[in-house]
Amino acid sequence: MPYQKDFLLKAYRSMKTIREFEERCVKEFEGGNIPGFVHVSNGQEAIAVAACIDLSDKDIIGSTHRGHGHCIAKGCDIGAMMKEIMGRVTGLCKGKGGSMHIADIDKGMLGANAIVGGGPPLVNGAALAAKTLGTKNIALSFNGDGSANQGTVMEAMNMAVVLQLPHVFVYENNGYAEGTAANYGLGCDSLTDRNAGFGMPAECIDGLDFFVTYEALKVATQRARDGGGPSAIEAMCVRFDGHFIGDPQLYRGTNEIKDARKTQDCLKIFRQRVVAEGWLTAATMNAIDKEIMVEIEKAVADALTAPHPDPATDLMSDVYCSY
Amino acid sequence: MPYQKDFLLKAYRSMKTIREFEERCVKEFEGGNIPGFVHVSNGQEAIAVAACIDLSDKDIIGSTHRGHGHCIAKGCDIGAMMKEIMGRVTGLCKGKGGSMHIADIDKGMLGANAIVGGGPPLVNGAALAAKTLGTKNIALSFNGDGSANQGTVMEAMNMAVVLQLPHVFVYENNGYAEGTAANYGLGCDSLTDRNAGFGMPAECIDGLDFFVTYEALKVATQRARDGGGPSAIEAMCVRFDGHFIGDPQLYRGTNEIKDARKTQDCLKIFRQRVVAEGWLTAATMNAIDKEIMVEIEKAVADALTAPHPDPATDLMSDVYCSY
Amino acid sequence: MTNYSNDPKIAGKSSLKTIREAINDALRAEMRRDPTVIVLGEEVSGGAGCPGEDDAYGGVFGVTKGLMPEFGRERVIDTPISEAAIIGAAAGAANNGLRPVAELMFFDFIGVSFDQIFNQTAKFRYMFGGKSKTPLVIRATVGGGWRAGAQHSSMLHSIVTHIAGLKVVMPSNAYDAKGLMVQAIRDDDPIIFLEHKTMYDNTCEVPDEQYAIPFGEAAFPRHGTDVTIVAISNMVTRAIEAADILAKEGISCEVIDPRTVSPLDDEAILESVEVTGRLVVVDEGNPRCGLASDIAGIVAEKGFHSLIAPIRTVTAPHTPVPFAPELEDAYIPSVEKILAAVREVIGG
Amino acid sequence: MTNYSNDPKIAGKSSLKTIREAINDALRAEMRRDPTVIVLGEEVSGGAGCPGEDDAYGGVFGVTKGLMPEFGRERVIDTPISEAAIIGAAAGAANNGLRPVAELMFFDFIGVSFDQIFNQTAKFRYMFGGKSKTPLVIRATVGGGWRAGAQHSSMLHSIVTHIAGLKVVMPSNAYDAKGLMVQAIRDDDPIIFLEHKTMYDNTCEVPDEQYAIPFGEAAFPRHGTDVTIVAISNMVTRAIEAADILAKEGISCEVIDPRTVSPLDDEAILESVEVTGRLVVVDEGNPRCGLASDIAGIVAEKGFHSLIAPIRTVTAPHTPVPFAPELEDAYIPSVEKILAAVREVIGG
Ligand SMILES: Cc1ncc(C[n+]2csc(CCOP(=O)(O)OP(=O)(O)O)c2C)c(N)n1
Ligand SMILES: Cc1ncc(C[n+]2csc(CCOP(=O)(O)OP(=O)(O)O)c2C)c(N)n1
Ligand SMILES: [Mg+2]
Ligand SMILES: [Mg+2]
Repeated sequence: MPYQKDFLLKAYRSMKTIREFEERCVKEFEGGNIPGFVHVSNGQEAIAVAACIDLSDKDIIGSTHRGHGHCIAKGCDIGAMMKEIMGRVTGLCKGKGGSMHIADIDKGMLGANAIVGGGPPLVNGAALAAKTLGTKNIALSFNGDGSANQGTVMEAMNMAVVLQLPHVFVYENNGYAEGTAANYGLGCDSLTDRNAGFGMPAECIDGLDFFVTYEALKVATQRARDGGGPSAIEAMCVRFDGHFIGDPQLYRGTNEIKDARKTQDCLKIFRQRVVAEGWLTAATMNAIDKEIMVEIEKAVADALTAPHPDPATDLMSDVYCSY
Repeated sequence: MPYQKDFLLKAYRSMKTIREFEERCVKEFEGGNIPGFVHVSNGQEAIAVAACIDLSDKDIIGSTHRGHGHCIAKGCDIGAMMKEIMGRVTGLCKGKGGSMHIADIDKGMLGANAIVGGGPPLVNGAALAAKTLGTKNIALSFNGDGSANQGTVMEAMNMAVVLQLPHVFVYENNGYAEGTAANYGLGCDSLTDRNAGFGMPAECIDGLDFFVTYEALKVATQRARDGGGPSAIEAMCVRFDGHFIGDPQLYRGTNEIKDARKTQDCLKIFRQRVVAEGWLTAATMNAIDKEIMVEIEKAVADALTAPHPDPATDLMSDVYCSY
Repeated sequence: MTNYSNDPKIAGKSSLKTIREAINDALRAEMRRDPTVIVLGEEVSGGAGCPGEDDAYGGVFGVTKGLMPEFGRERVIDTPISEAAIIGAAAGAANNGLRPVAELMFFDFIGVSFDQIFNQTAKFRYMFGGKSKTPLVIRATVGGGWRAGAQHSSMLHSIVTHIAGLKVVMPSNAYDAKGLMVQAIRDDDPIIFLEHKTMYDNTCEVPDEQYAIPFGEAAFPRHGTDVTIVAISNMVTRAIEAADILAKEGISCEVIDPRTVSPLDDEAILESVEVTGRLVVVDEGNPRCGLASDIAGIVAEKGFHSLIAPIRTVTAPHTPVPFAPELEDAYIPSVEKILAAVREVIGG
Repeated sequence: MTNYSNDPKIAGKSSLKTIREAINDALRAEMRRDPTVIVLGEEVSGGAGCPGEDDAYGGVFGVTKGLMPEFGRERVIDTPISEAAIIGAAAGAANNGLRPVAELMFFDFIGVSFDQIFNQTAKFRYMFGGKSKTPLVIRATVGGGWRAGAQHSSMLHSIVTHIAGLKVVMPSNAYDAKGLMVQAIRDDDPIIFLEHKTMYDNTCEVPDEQYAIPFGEAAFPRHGTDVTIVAISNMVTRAIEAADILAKEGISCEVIDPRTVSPLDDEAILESVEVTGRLVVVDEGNPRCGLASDIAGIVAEKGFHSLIAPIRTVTAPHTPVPFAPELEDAYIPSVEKILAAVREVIGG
């Protein structure tokens, strides 16, 4: 067996937690319990988990507007996350951030980012700190097919090469940027070829396959840790839901999502593989599923009863360390 | 003879005018007659002229902080230019722009740009107008090896491909961005490979050779005019002077400039070629030289006696069409 | 939800319209009238390159819906996520014969496009010695109330008001939105047109015909003699609400809606303060170097002798916009805060 | 050229230093003291990858000269021309254990890096519920006088002052520049440190030792009782000059240099106006939503009852910065204009 059982269990648990967390977010949003704009990442779990599973809390990730999965994969507490997403004062960011700005510095999660392309320059900074301080930590940014076209992202790629920063650029190519096709927004035929043009190793992989993604990330991460500089990995995947919760998705093909949920579900693909290989049993995974449902139920119940922030004390605090 | 004599005379006159104009700017700056920051382009004349010689006034160029050569190549009046650079009210921009913001809309010169990377997005706009209005005009941006790393430039490249804009991106790679080597600032080994990654035809050529540059530009320009979309041309060249007038250039190699002026002078290369081929005689060109010296002398003399702007009328005007 | 329009002059056919519809109206009719008007931005149509329906969004708030089916993708252009390139393309096109209406979706995205706005677009005409014009409209949503958090809820109009060369337009109702958009498109200068995202569904009577509202002319949704309240964008509704409450207490408030903050109709404000002697300025923007203190400063300089009480500004606090609803509600100036400010200046 | 320092408290060895030297001093000593302090930006050393000399520039104004030879390229980092990536790298590093001093060369370049400044750096702490700190200094040159034209001469401090989460520091002399830079580096919040490009050669006595000047504490280069003049950055010199001329005419001016505009020492200003009853604010920035009207607005609100005359602001006009020397000189507030404003408020 090429993978430790613990590793496989952790991977599965993490992916499944993301899936159920996101599906529940949709429900809670529709039930009026979550305010604001919420972007869920179900369908893309394999990439988040493959990218983060080997990282320590000192390795830094930078995320996007679609950040829940990255948080969970990086080890953020789902209870504190749900509270944050519901705007409670006991949330990860005291309710000040919300879904689009959720962060957990203690876990090396440098924040979702509601500005497309906002993250990679910052992740360069985390990588620069690691390099300057000689910590051997690495940094990793999540990007989309759409954010790839933001100037800040391209600048960050070039700078990462120039300064040989330990920064892995992960591109989750889910085929869409809101309601615009990836291959419309990207003028080039291949994002990976474009990435390679920046002077870093670049690869395009099947992001629905956890194992393929994990192996590619492992090489890139190790390269970064060994001082070999940045890499770019484009992971092809599918967005199971709308751009935001509530998106009518008129731009998608007939049955596109239904079909994808059937045949392009990274969780199903994972389960099939590990069962076929005899690495894990369905029963084991079903048991994990149950645990997760309980955890999420609890996260939601706790969040729903968690205290709200108090404008008198919370509105004006945390702007500065001192002023 | 593959080129018309008139064409060759025009090319030579234009390049030589740039050379002498720039050398004179250095003198006038040192003599205290030109205020501000001035970036001269001597050494790079072949590219400016090869790029602009076939363009009409309706074809638009966007330039950089190093814009005098592009102006002259595009047909701007050197008298009005010198006045502008000296800050006179009869200058091209009434003395409000100066060297770094010199522009001449009537000649299709959309402005120097003191913001590195500021031009290409705007040139996309000129190209978009041409495309939308069906004029068959094209647009061309000048870029540097350094500005290539500005996000705005990369965004502009992608958008030009997506919208199939008639925009030729010319990169003048003179080896330096201020005091930083091109191959330091560019993380990639080849800017042209990176440009190609954006999904447009990209080529690297000898920008010291007028004819090579002209032929490459001709293809790219024609492609744009025919609806074939953008191209990128990286023209290798040499900056004969400092980044700005007064730059001590400590970062350059011993004898680097002296040697370049001897062996990498695009004007000398042009003269040698046309004489060797029997296309033009040295005498003809020497006669042009004299005419140019007279013209520049006159431009300077006129500029030095030209009226200054009057704060009472000129400071507050031209901010808005109406307010 | 306001149903007020300010000084509407309605002749001929009209109907109840939302701000969304009013702006859509203006865009559509101008595009019909003038083939050089184009619309560009992210998802202004939506569905580009996708297997499903075209015009899937018509802008994320649906403001440009229906334009692409009528005018085609050549004039209603979906772009990559490259705001600097969007503004640049619009500005460059404006200098070369088009009248582009570019959308920034959220005005918070000026961060990634600011150079093209303030160093290029705004300065062209001046730098070129008056030899160019840049008839460009940049549309964007501003403001809080959507629980969209710190990076999607800012106002930021004060920042563009600071920039010479830009005009800044902030309608407070559907009637004005239409007339100001028509003017914006026909205007030869670059316009920042800011739509408060909580107001899209607000309705009022809007004429069917096209009409242009000149810039720099304030509207007076309420006339009064005790206190002048200057409010902008969504704050106009709240100022009116406050004024109506105070009217019942016998306090007569003049509510002034500048409609454009650059140019600003400072004469209207100064004349009103001449009568009332008291000024309250209400703005959802942040306080430091913001529009509220700008107006306060102007009056303290040019209208000082009219003043009989301290000027009061009612603004958001000096903080980013918080996510949690309670915090965001406390962040945005409320009717209560306006009432308190007016009572203070009446008292003191 | 000013030779003044404001309230310097000099003990121990000192020498006459330029602002350039004073800032270099501060950087060098802090880098020696704290290995987490790094410097990054374009040409902060210069010569990267080149055949000739290293440290060829030390910043285009020479402010960081000599740091690279002492601390190496690992801590004095030349970057590509990618301002968004520079600020991002600095902010991300600041969140992860470094104390970066990033240089923007010309503050006009906030246009291409503004998102990283205002949406990221400034908001981290708030969005993250207070769980992060971003000890980052962004240095940049501001202002006119170099005939550098519209895109290299702006002030723009009012724009960052508007942004909650940033602190904005604007020294007017070498003594303050050193102490404020030391404080900026040691401070745990993101700092915008703005150096007026005409002032680098201005000298005054500067102590050899390191000292930190707290933020939010104004200096009083002149004490007086008739008029309060608030001036910032290079305008302090001109305000002092005006005050000294007026003193001879028997008009006693208090000149206040806030030194940091965010936080602003409004108490100092209000207390002074309590005595003088008159306020003139001088700022090279543009007038609309600028620092001058900001301060005017604050005083019109909190110090109204002290005022006995209209507030006067002396600023640049609402135009871009022109290139021609005559125009630029007319653009920048002059001593004459300050004199006229003071005389006006004395008269009126
Ligand atoms: C600077 C900026 N521009 C536009 C947006 C609006 N927006 C949010 S997400 C998004 C699409 C991003 O697409 P992609 O990078 O592919 O990520 P995905 O949504 O597919 O995860 C857009 C346009 C934004 N938030 N920030
Ligand atoms: C946004 C911005 N960043 C930095 C600068 C300062 N600057 C002016 S020119 C220049 C170098 C440009 O190099 P390159 O593009 O190679 O053009 P070259 O000077 O070689 O013609 C720099 C860094 C600027 N003007 N604008
Ligand atoms: Mg996507
Ligand atoms: Mg160069």
